[in-house]
Amino acid sequence: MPEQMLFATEAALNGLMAGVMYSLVALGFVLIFKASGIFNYAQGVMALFAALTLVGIQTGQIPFSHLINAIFGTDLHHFGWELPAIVAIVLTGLVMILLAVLIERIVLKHLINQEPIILFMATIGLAYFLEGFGDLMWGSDIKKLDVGLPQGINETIDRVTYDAFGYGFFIDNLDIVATVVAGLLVLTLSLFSQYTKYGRALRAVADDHQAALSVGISLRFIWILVWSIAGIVALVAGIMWGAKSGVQFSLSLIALKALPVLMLGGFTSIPGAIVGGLIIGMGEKLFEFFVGPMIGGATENWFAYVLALVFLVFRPQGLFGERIIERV
Amino acid sequence: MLDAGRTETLLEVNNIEVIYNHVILVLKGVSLTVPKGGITALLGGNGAGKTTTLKAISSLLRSERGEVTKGSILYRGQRVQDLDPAELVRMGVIQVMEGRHCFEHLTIEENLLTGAYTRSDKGQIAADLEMVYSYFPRLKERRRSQAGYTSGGEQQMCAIGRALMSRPETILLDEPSMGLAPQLVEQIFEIVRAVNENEGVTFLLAEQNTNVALRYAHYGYILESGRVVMDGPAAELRENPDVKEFYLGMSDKGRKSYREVRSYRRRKRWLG
Amino acid sequence: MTDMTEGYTTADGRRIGPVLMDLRNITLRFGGVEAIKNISFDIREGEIRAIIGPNGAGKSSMLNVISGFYHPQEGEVWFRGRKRPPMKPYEVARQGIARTFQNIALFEGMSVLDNIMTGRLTLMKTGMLSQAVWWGRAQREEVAHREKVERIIDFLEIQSIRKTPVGRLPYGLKKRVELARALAAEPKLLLLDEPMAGMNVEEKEDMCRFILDVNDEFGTTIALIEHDMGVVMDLSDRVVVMDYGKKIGDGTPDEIRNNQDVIDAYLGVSHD
Amino acid sequence: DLMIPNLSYRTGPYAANGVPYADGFTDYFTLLNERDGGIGGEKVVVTECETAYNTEKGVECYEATKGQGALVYNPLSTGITYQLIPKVTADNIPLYTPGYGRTSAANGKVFANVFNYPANYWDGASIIIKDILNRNGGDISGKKIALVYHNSAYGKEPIRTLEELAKKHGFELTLLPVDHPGQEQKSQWLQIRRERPDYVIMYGWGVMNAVAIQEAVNIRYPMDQFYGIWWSGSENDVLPAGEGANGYRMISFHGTGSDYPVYQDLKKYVYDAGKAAGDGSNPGNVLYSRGMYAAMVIAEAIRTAQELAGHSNVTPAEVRDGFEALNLTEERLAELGLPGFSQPIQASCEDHGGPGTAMIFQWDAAAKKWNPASDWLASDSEIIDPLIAEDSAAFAAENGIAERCN
Amino acid sequence: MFYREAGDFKTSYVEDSQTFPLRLDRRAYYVLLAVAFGVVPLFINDYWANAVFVPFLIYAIAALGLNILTGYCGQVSLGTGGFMAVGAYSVYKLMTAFPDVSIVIHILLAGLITAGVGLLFGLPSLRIKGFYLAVATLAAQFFLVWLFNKVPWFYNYSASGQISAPERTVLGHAVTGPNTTAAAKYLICLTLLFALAWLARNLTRGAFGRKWMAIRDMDIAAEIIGVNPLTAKLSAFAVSSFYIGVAGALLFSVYLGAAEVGEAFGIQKSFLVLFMVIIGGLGSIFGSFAGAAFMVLLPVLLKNVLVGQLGWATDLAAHIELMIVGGLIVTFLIVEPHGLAQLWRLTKEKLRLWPFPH
Ligand SMILES: Nc1ncnc2c1ncn2[C@@H]1O[C@H](COP(=O)(O)OP(=O)(O)OP(=O)(O)O)[C@@H](O)[C@H]1O
Ligand SMILES: Nc1ncnc2c1ncn2[C@@H]1O[C@H](COP(=O)(O)OP(=O)(O)OP(=O)(O)O)[C@@H](O)[C@H]1O
Ligand SMILES: [Mg+2]
Ligand SMILES: [Mg+2]
Repeated sequence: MPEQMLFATEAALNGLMAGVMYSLVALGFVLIFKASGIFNYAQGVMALFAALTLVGIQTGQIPFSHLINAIFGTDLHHFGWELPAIVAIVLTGLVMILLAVLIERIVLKHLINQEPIILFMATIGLAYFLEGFGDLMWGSDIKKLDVGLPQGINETIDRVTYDAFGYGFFIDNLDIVATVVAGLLVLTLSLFSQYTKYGRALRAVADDHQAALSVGISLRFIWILVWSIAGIVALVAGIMWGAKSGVQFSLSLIALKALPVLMLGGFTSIPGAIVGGLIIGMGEKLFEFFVGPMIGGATENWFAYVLALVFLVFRPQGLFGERIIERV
Repeated sequence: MLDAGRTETLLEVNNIEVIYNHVILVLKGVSLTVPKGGITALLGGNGAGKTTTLKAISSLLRSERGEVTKGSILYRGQRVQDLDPAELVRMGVIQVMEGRHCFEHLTIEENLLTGAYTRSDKGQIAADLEMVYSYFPRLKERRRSQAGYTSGGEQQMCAIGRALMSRPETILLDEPSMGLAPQLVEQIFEIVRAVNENEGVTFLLAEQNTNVALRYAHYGYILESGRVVMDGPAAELRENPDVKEFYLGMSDKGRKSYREVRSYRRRKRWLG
Repeated sequence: MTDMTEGYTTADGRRIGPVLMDLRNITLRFGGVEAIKNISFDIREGEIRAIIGPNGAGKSSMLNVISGFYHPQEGEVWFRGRKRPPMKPYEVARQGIARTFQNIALFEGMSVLDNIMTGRLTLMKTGMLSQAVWWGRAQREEVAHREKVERIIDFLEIQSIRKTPVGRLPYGLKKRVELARALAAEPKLLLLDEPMAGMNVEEKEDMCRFILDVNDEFGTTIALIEHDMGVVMDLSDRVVVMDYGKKIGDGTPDEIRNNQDVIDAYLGVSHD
Repeated sequence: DLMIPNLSYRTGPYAANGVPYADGFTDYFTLLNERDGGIGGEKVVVTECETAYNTEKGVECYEATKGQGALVYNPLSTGITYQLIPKVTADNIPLYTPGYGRTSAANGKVFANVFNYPANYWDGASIIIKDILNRNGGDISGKKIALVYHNSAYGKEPIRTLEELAKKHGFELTLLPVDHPGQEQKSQWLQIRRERPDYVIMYGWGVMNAVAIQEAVNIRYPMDQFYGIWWSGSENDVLPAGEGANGYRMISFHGTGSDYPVYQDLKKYVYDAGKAAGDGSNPGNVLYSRGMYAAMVIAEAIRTAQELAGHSNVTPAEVRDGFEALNLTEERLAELGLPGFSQPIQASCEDHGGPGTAMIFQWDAAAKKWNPASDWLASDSEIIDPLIAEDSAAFAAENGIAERCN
Repeated sequence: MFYREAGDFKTSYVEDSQTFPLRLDRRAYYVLLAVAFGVVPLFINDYWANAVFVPFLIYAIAALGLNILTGYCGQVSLGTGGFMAVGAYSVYKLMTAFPDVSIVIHILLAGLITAGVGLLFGLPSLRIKGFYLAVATLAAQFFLVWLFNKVPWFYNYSASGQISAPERTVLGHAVTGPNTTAAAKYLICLTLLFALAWLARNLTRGAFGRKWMAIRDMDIAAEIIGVNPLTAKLSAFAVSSFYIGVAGALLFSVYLGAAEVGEAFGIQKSFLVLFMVIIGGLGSIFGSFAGAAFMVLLPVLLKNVLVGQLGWATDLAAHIELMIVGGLIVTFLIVEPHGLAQLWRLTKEKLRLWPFPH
């Protein structure tokens, strides 16, 4: 049935777009994994923290006002300013860099040469901490994030497709923006890791901390660098997702949508993050579209994982991940 | 040959103690001096503490949960034991770690290039790369292979080549001969000597192959269970009867056969 | 050497039996790299067979073929007179082939004792339920195997480190533990990949003694890769030489020592 | 003292909803303490315990507070409610779950200690359908109605009812589950866009609500054909969508806004005295009102208990009796400064579920307030009563409970 | 000086491989057992049982299970929540279908069923390794939760999909349902934990344990020395899932009494148990206990101190509690990456040397 085909196409297109949104989160994971072999569980919380900070700065919220009020019995709320979005974004970017520096100083520095699972665990600790810290700093109410991104159906596409097929496709403007941003990010980051000596250093660090140290690669510098970039990627993800659903705790759970993407694309591949996102996004939407109704729906969560799992059985390192070296 | 007394001391290790995991005491007061422009050998049996000494110097101990608890390490008269390993590399000290430690996902060439991480002179780096390839033609053949898939000896070459790429002032070599074919062992030591003589690079090498090491080194220290038990100019050590017996495997009648060893059981036990 | 299918007796009176492992026209490729090119050789029961050659010649790859980790594209492996079908490594191990590794492959998280006990896994039969209950069968089996392992520990003189986690051991001792683990499997054929790398003469002497004793007392057949020509020449009954994946020599140590191809490719000047 | 635990959640994924509710709950008791010196002369002590909407923490909170003489529980979570039902029954403490929890607990014959008046999930579904019926002149046969629901015990509650109603009224029901937390609902809304159901009903909670409303705006689904159950209709849910949310319909069993006289007292005794529970941004909004509603009913039940018992320092068992004997009249509501805030309740041994009435409100995006869009509507007891009977009978059978009230 | 092994000679291999080789440790262990079984039940009340002991005991079982898989066999799994759900739903179905059979049998059967499911989801581990496997196990987590949520048969067609545990007794004492006493809950969990810990200890000290650890430390080498990775990994998955299934069954039937799959057995449960294992110490039975104790007790303790003692607002306290827990996790990892168990071992090593520093 042609109508069914149209619907499926629309679902697939939207899936691709949703996939891009997942990729934005996955990208942060990839960067850090690539540079240090750390599976950064805190990436989702970092996105939340970035978004909270952005809104806080933009609307002039006084940080920790709740705590201060509780201790001193004051009644502080806002500084009373409204900053332009761009200024707030830049300031938040700086905060994320500061955060990267602190994380390196306080946590990573002491965990050089530890097993990956220990580092993973440390990032979970970090996630806990940041979650509490973010809430304490900015409060746990829902915040509206408004940096002027367009949202809602794209009229042009709707009209054009309607004229062509008699059925207007729904594509969200926000998704289009996200796609453009993600494309740019992937491009820049790929170039960075491919063509600079830092790119090589990143991969060296991921392979062997000690050896990297021994050739004079400063782990501290590399880590601050990638965690800063990952922080900024988290900010971008936070902005996109925050615009979609408001800024509050659940934002940190988008990490779970990024994991299958990561797995499918390969933990170490920047382009993998985007390709994986596209496949996952489209796959889960199409599955939900065709099979979902038969088995009761809400299949997206597990389907993404199962899809990735099936891929992995054939390519254990993901689509573009580095081959896992097995030798004796 | 260099005379330790006459030249400037580059590296000085004063009576250091090293503890792993807060409980395992490994070095019990090791002191040594490395003269500028010399080749100093660190000899001793398994577990004597050679690797630990080198790691203490290059600040890599901390990443193994080891710690220098006493004594001091001075490089060019400056205390270096709290420095970041990367800073030490920038000061000109680089270590070739025991057990190769190549970046296995990087190709051989990329491995070599990371050696030049601290440098920015592009043209010179390319020239040095060619130099390393000329030392180790085998590496050139395998330059595009991921290091993880190369043979043990190839990895060892890669590790040494990588250190050379950083144009250091001092190289700490941990068991450079391990796993290398005999003619390569000679070759490596020839390279060491050449680099030392032509470019004035200082070497401190831990080596089990006492025979070769003492032929190329100027001065030697012998470590036994965390202590320096003997030191002296290499030529003297080579002539020392104990060294001859236990480290060089020479008996009065020249080299003894490994098959004969069976008949006499570990005499050293009684010798103490 | 006279070829006798039924074996022969060596100068020192050891009995060498018929062919145990026969490799016929083995070719192994990794993508474009041909690591082994059409090599054939055999290993006789009770003999010590050395494999030598420059770095990257394909020696370790050859051991990997024998132990079933690499599957050659061409050629046949005959073991105990039967052609071996393609097998998983653990199936090969269960046929009585044990080995040590060039890059030590001990289980770092376990104690020395546990590591050696893993060597006996192929011989332990208790099921999961009796294991879980422990008292009775499992305990009896454990004790029986422990006794065997203790004999190996005594034999290799590593009693004092029995309970030490292997991660803490120095390189040389690790090699010894690896040998112990391989011995624990009571193999017919023991493959040793550079068992003496990183040891000084004295330690090598110890290792040699162990190898000879194993060969003597248990009649274990040994295939050995080693770069120390002294060791190779003294220990082995026959030597096969590889270069760039090709076989360039095969014969008794004396024959090899004087083989011009081998001298050119590997030995360089004669080493003694 | 009267110890009333407040099992609230001010952290975790549902914090944004938990906070205003907890504030309203606490503020009302603060008001009683400050203005009246408590209830019947006894000070009320509200002990907050953070559950983060997590069932295990809920159990821990229950155990921690029950030893301190807790009089009644109101955990604001269907999950925690299910866990507490057997426990409160064994400990003989009342459990008050207005508008949530286990629907069949309305049957007092089986659930002695649980009260969920004035309305439950099934009432909610039925009343929404009734409003739709009213708007369509009583005939909705052939219409398509979609249910977008939180894919959890809570969200699944109305399905049976809606299926029964679909049979009765001949409409077509589409089920669209949304997994927790519900940030990604593209599939569901694309399906709605394709199938153009005449009405969409939402049973959501947390971020799911806001995202759904935003998606509805994105696909230009007509807002006044979009209904939310009471947990899907707070300011948090509609504000992010801005103008687009104008006209969104929400059902509630109590009024909203701060125009009720009680707010003057609240301002005087609580807010201005610096004793407000939260940051002061919530009074008058929907969830705050609901928290206050729950507190008010509990206070009235305690008052009833005090009258019945003849002493002021009542026990949990006596409060349970108070709940069962509660008679909350319109006059009483007016006296409390909440005229017309909700419908009267006359509880009894059998009836723990109340009148089952609610009202439809509509969001006015420009004024940022909810406007009533219907009268008080009653649910279709013809459908609901048998369902309740059936479900509670099953529970009674499984747990060997003999019916009371005979 | 006081804590030493001097004079504590072993004369047989059996003695040498005892769980507690030091006499002092052995005594401490017997005392602890006596207190746990003999004294605690006399004094336990509902609060201590429900807020502290019962969750601790149940999570210790789960942690033991995950430790077998992750700590001993090196396969990181994030499917724990899903497997616990299998245990819970199995026991629920069994309890309601065969009301006359003993609950203990049901719980063990639930464990077996979970073992089967675990085996199935363990299959990909033959190909997929490391974090890839960890993420892949999430497929099990999400799929199982979806399944139990979706198929009404699993929850006996109840309106909301909640399952609740009817009353069942052991030796005449209720162990599930509302009338269970604190002591009964505590004792059934303790007994199961004790038995399972003992089995785990036996499994891990013998051939199976060594197989698992060999796979963990270097799977290729393990295969070459004769370990069949298929049976080793799958047996670890099965045993581990058995434990986790039992834990899930207990969590639902004895502890919570009612459960909804997405909430009670969601992904955060998987993470929680993983924390326990890592914080406690990978590859250590003691570590499983220590980790479970840490992750169960710390929040309760902090909550009591911050809210109870200091009287802070619950939300502030909750935020600060998160920060403290997170901070402590990081601190512990920095101090001793190998967990509380290793910290304990090192302390003992130091004690042995005491008063000499090395
Ligand atoms: N990370 C560690 N933790 C605990 N002990 C260690 C650690 N590394 C080394 N040791 C111990 O320190 C001692 C010295 O080891 P080291 O590696 O320095 O010896 P070595 O002289 O280099 O020996 P080899 O020639 O075998 O390499 C050994 O007894 C070893 O057990
Ligand atoms: N898995 C693999 N993939 C690709 N190339 C490989 C692989 N294994 C070995 N090689 C290549 O095959 C060649 C032979 O390697 P092998 O390890 O057998 O050498 P070797 O004789 O043991 O040398 P060494 O004495 O240095 O250990 C090398 O050039 C190596 O790079
Ligand atoms: Mg060493
Ligand atoms: Mg080799």
